[in-house]
Amino acid sequence: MEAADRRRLLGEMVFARRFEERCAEAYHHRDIGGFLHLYPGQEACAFGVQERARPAYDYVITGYRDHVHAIKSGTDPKAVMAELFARETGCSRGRGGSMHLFDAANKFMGGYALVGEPFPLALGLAKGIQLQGTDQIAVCFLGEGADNQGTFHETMNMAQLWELPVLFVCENNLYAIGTSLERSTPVHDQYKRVQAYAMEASQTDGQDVDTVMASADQAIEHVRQGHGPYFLELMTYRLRGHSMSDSGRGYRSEDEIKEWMERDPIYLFRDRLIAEGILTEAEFEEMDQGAQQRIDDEIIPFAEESPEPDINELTRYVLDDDPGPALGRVNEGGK
Amino acid sequence: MEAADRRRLLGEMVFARRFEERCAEAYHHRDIGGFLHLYPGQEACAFGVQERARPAYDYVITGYRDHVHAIKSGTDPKAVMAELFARETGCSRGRGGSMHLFDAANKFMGGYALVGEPFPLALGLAKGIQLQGTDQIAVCFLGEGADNQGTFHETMNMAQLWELPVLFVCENNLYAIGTSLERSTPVHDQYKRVQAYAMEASQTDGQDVDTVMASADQAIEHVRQGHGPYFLELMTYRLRGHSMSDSGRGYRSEDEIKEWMERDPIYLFRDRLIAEGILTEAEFEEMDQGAQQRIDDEIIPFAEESPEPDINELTRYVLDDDPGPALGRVNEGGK
Amino acid sequence: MAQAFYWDALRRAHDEELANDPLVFAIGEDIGLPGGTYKATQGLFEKYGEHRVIDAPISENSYTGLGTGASMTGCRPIIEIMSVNFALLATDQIINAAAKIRYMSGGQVACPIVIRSPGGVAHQLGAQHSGRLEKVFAGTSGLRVVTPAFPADAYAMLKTAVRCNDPVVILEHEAIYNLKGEVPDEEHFAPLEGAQVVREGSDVTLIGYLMSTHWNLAAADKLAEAGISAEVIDLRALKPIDGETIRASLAKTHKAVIATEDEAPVGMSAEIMAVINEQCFFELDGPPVRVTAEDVPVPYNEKLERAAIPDADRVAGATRKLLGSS
Amino acid sequence: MAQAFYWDALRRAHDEELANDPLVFAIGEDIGLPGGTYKATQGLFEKYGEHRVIDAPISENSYTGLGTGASMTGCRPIIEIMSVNFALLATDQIINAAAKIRYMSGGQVACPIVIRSPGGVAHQLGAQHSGRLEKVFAGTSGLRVVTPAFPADAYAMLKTAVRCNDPVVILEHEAIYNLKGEVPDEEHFAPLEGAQVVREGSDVTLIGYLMSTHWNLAAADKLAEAGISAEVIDLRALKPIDGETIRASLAKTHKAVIATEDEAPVGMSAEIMAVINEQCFFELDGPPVRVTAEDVPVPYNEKLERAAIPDADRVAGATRKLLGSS
Ligand SMILES: Cc1ncc(C[n+]2csc(CCOP(=O)(O)OP(=O)(O)O)c2C)c(N)n1
Ligand SMILES: Cc1ncc(C[n+]2csc(CCOP(=O)(O)OP(=O)(O)O)c2C)c(N)n1
Ligand SMILES: [Mg+2]
Ligand SMILES: [Mg+2]
Repeated sequence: MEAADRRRLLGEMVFARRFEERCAEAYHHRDIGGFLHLYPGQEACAFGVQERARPAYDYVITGYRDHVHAIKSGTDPKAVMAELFARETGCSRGRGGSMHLFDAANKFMGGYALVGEPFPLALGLAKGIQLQGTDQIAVCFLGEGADNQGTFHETMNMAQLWELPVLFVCENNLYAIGTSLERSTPVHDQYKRVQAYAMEASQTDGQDVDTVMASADQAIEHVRQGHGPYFLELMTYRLRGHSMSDSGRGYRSEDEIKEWMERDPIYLFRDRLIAEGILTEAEFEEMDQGAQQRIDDEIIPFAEESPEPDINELTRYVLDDDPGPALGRVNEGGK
Repeated sequence: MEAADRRRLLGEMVFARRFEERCAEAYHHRDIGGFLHLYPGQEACAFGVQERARPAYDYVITGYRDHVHAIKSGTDPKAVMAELFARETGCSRGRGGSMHLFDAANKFMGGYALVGEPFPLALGLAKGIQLQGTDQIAVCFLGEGADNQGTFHETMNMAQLWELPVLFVCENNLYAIGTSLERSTPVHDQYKRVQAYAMEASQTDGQDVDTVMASADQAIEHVRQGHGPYFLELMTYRLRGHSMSDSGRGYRSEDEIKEWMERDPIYLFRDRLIAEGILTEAEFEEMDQGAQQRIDDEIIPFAEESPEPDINELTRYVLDDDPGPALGRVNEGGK
Repeated sequence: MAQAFYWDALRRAHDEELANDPLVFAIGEDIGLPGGTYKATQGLFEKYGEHRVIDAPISENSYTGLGTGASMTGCRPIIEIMSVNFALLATDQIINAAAKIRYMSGGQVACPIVIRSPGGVAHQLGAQHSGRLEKVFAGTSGLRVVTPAFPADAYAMLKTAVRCNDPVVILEHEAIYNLKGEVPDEEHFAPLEGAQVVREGSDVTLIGYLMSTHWNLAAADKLAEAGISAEVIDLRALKPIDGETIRASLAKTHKAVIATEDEAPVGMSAEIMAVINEQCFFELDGPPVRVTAEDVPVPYNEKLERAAIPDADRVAGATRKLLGSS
Repeated sequence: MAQAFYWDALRRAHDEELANDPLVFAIGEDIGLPGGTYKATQGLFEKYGEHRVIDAPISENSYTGLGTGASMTGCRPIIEIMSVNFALLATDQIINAAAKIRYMSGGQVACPIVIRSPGGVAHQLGAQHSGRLEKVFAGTSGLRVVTPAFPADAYAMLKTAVRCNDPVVILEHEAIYNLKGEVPDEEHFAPLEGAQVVREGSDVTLIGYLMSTHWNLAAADKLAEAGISAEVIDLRALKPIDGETIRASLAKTHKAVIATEDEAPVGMSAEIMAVINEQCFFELDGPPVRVTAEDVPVPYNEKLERAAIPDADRVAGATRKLLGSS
C-alpha cells in the first residue's frame, strides 16, 4: 500500500472517530434521538475490510452500529449526520435514523435494529449477484452476539450449500450489551462455529488495520473468485458503552478496558505510520484537527440547516409511489 | 441383555411395525384423517434408545412421526389408535391427532407438526429437570431435516452452555420429504454439526438395535451423570413415503430403497436372535401373528367402539378449566 | 378460455413470469426437484434450473430473508412457504424487514418479493396446520395482502404480484388447489386492490374472501331457494379492505353478513366490521353479523373441527336470522 | 400504601414470586448479571442465582420455547423479551406451541408461562423498535393478553400471571416504566380479565389500554375544561375484550371513542368496535369513532413520529367532533 494511501486511510479512521464522538455530543444536546450505538474502538474492522473491498460496487449490510460502514461505503458524512438529525437530506430522508442508514447508490444496503436479521438479507444480496452474473460480493458485518440467532445457522448453511458470494465479518467485541461472550456460548472462537458448515474462516486481530487488510484480501479473493462464502472473525472491543444509555462499565473491568484502550486501532496505526516515517506527530495532529473542523464547519451545520421531512409526506414510502404496477397496469410482455 | 428381554424387544418392534401398517390401512379406509407419517424402517432408533432410557420417568418429545415413540414411552397402543380415530379415549382426547400425541403420565410430552419446534421444548424439559433436581433426562427425537432450522442452533448452544440434561437423537433418514440431505446442507454428518457447540456427539448405525442400544447407553450415561447434553446421530431410512400422500419413490432410487430394505431393523434383529439360538423362525411367526391379532382383536375394536368427543366440549381445554387462578383467586402465600 | 385447476393456474403464472424476466426466481421447500407440494412449480426446476427454482432447507425465516435481500438488488423472488403456519417462523423477516425497508430507507430500496402460502382449515390437519394468519399480515403496514379465491385470480394476481414493486403476501388455501375454473388463455394481470361482486343480489350482502367466498356463494344458492336474494362480495385484497364496493352494495341491501374462516378476536371480520362502521354506518339498518370460526385451536376430530369453523349452512342460517325469516 | 415506579412494581412482583415458588424462574437477555434493561429484575440475579434469573443468548425463539418446555414439567417461567418487536422471532413458539399445547393434548399439559415484553412507540426508536403487536397475541386462541397501564396493575397482574395456569402475554410499554403510582404494601393479585373504569363521566366513553389509557385520561381533563364529562375505560385485558363494562358505560353515554396506539387495519380498535357492534349496538346513537395510529412504519423523525400516533389532543379533538362541539 502506498504511503499516501496509508495516510489517507488513517485520516479516514480519525475522521470516523471524531464523527462518532460528535454524535455523542449531539445526542446529549438532543439533536439526535432514539438509540445511538457508536463505533469507537472498532474502526480497524470496517476500514480494514472495506478498504480492500470495492466501495459502491460491493454490497455492504450491517446492524445498528452502522455509521462508519456507511461512510466507508461512500455515503456522504453530511447525509449521515443529517439522518441522525432526522432531516430530509439524511441518507434515509430522516425516516430511518441511526439504526437504519441506507444508501442504495453506494450499495450500502442498510443498518438493521434486529440482531441477526441482516444475515439472510446478505445472503439474498449474494443471490442477486449470482443471478446477475457480476463479480460483486456482499459483505455482512455483525457482532458476535448475533451468532447466537437462528438466522446465523440457517444463513451459513445456505451460503455454503449454494456457494454464494458473501463475506461475513464478525466484529467480536466480546460483549452483547452487558452479556459477555463466555456467558452466551460454549465455543468462544466464532470462526470455529462455521466449521459446522465447512465454510472457510479465520480469526484476526481486529485492532490492527494492516492485519485486517491482509486477512480481508484473502477472504475477499476467495469470495470474489467464486469459491463461496467466507467468515472472517475480527477480535475487537468497543471503547464506549453499548449505546448511549450504557456506560460500558459494570459488566467490564477497568483493567480490561484499559488493556484494550492501549490497543486503540487509531493510535496503533498512527504509531506505525510514524515509525514507518510516513507521518509525523504534527501531521497527525493536523489531520485530527482537520477532521474535527470538517465536522464542525461543514457537517453539523449542514445537518442543522437542512429541512425536516414534510409532514404531509407521512404516508409516502409505505408503498411504491406509483400504484400502477400493483393495479395490474404493467407493460405487458416487457419486463 | 437377557434372552427374554431380547425376545420381548423384538416383539415390541414387530408390534410397532404391524401397528403402523394397520394405520396405513385405516387411513385408506378414512378411519384416520389429516396427515399420517409412519415409522417402518426406523424402529431400531426409538426402541434402541428408549429401551435404555427409563420410560415413564425420562421425558420424551418428538415430531409428527410419533406413534412408536409414544408407545415405547408406555402409552397404551389402544389410546394411540383411538387418538388416530379421533376418539375421546385417545391419548390426546381426539383433539391432537397423529401429529400431536401426548401422554403426560408416561412423560411423553408430545409430537409436534412444526419441524424444529421440539428442540427448544426439549431444552425446557431439561431445565425443569435441573430445577427439580431429579436424575431424569429429556430425550428429543427429530429428523436430520430439522437440523437446518434456527432452533437447532439456538438450542444446541444453550443446552451446552448450561449443560442441561438432554439427549438429542437425530434420526437421519437422509431425506426431508423429497429433499435429500446432500441438497440441503454442506456437512452431511449431522453429529459433526454440533462440534460448533463443543457438544459430545456420535454417529451410529440406526438399523441395528444392538448398536443403537450400546450407543444409547453411553449417551444416556453422559447425560444422566450431569455431564451435559449429548447428540446421537442414527443412520436410518424410512421404508415408506414421507406421509400418506408420498410414495417415497421419485426422489429415491429403487436401488437405494432395496439396499435399505435389506437392512430392515426388524429382520436384522430377528436373524440375530435366531443365530444366537434364542428364537426360532416359528416363534417369530407366532410373535408376528400375535401382534397382528392383538391389533385386530383389541386395538382397532377399541378405537372403533370408543365415543367421539362431546361436541359441547368444543371450547374446553383452550384455557384452564378453572378460571380461578386467572382471576386472581390464588391461595395467597401458598404455591 | 380454458378450464384450469387452481394449482395449474399458479404454475402457469410462475412459468410465464420466470420466462419473462431472468431475475425472477422461486424458492421454497420441495418446490424444485420434487415439483412442489401443491404442484405450483411442477416441471419448472427442469425448465429453469436449480438456480431459479430452488429447493430450500427447512429454514423459513432465512430463505424468506434471502428473497428480501435479493429483491433489494433487483430480483423478483417468489417465496413459497409450504403452510402459513410455518410463516410464523418468518415474521421477523416479513414484518420487521420486508414490510419496512422501503419506508426506513426513505423510499430508496424496494422489496418486490412475493410470498405465497396456503392457510386455512383443510381436513383434520390439527391445530398446528390449520392457522388462519391473514390477520397478522393484513395488520402490517407496508405489505400488500391478497387472497385469490378462484383459479383466474390465482393466475392473474400472482403475475401482478411479481411485477408489483411492493412486498405482496398471497394467501392461498389447501382446500382450493384442486378447484377448477375458467382462466383466459391470453396473458393478463389482475389488480391487487379492490373487491369484486361475484354474485348480484338485493336483500343482503355476504362479505368474505378465499374459502368464505365459496361458502357465501353456496349460501346464496340456498337462500335463493328461500326467496332471499344475496349479493356476494369477494374481497380479494385484504389490505386495504375495499369499503367503496361494500358501501355500494349496502346502499341496496342495508344488511351485511361477514363470513370469515378465522376466529373472531382481532380478525378480518373485526376489520371488515370497522370499515363498514366507518364508511357505511348510515346505510345499515342493524349491526352487521359476523360468522366466524370459534376462538379455539382447531381440533383434529372431524366433528369438532366442523363445529369450529363456519360453512355455507351457517352463513345461510345467520342470514335468515338477520332477515327475521329463520 | 407507597408510591412506586412501574419498573419497581414489576421487580417486586418478580421478587415475591421467585421467593414463593422454587420452580419460578426468569429468563431473558441481560436480565441477570446486568440487572435488566428496564430494571424489572434488578438485584434478583444476586438473590436467586444464575439458574433462576438467567441471562439468555440472543435466541428469542428458543429461550421462549425453553420456557414453554419447562412449564410443561411444572415450572413457572417468566420470559422477558426485551422489545415486542423481537417477539416476532418467537411467534412459532408462542402461537404454534405454547398457545395450543393444552388444547392439542386434550387438556393434559398446561403451559403456565408468562411472557413480558414492552412495545409501543417510545421516542424516535424507528420502525423496527416501535411495533405494537398486541393484535398478534390478542388474535390468538389459547393465550391470555394483558396490558397493565399503572404500577399497581403491573405488580398485581404479573403476580397473577405467574400463578395462572394459562400462557399469559403481558404487554408493557417502554415509555411507562418510569411512571410512578400507588401500589399497596400487602401482597395482592389482580384478575387477568375485565376492564376497569378509571374515571367516571356521563357524556362520552373513552376506551383504551396501556398508553392510550393515559391519553384518554389527559383528554378527559381537557374535555372537562370544555364542560364535557368523559368516562374512561382502561381495558387492562385484551383477550377477551370486556363488552359488559363497555355496555354499562355506553348505556349512560351512548357515545364511544376508541383510542389505540396501534395502526387501524386489523388492530385492537377494530376488535373493540366489533365487540361494541355486537354487544352494545342499540346503546349507540352513532358509530364509534376510532383514533388510531396511521398505517405506516413508524418514522424516526420526531414530527413525523408524532403525526403517526395519537395523543391526548387528538382524542379530545375527535371527541369534541363526535359531540358536535368542535
Ligand atoms: C432480535 C433482537 N434481539 C435483541 C436485541 C437487543 N439488542 C440490541 S444490540 C444487542 C447486542 C448485540 O451484540 P453483538 O451482536 O455482539 O453486537 P455489538 O453491539 O456488540 O456490536 C442486543 C441484545 C435486538 N436489537 N434484536
Ligand atoms: C416449520 C416447518 N417447516 C416445514 C414443514 C413441512 N415438513 C414436514 S416434515 C418435513 C421434513 C422433515 O424432515 P426430517 O426432519 O428429516 O424428518 P423426517 O420426516 O425425515 O423424519 C417438512 C419440510 C413443517 N412441518 N414445519
Ligand atoms: Mg458484541
Ligand atoms: Mg429425514
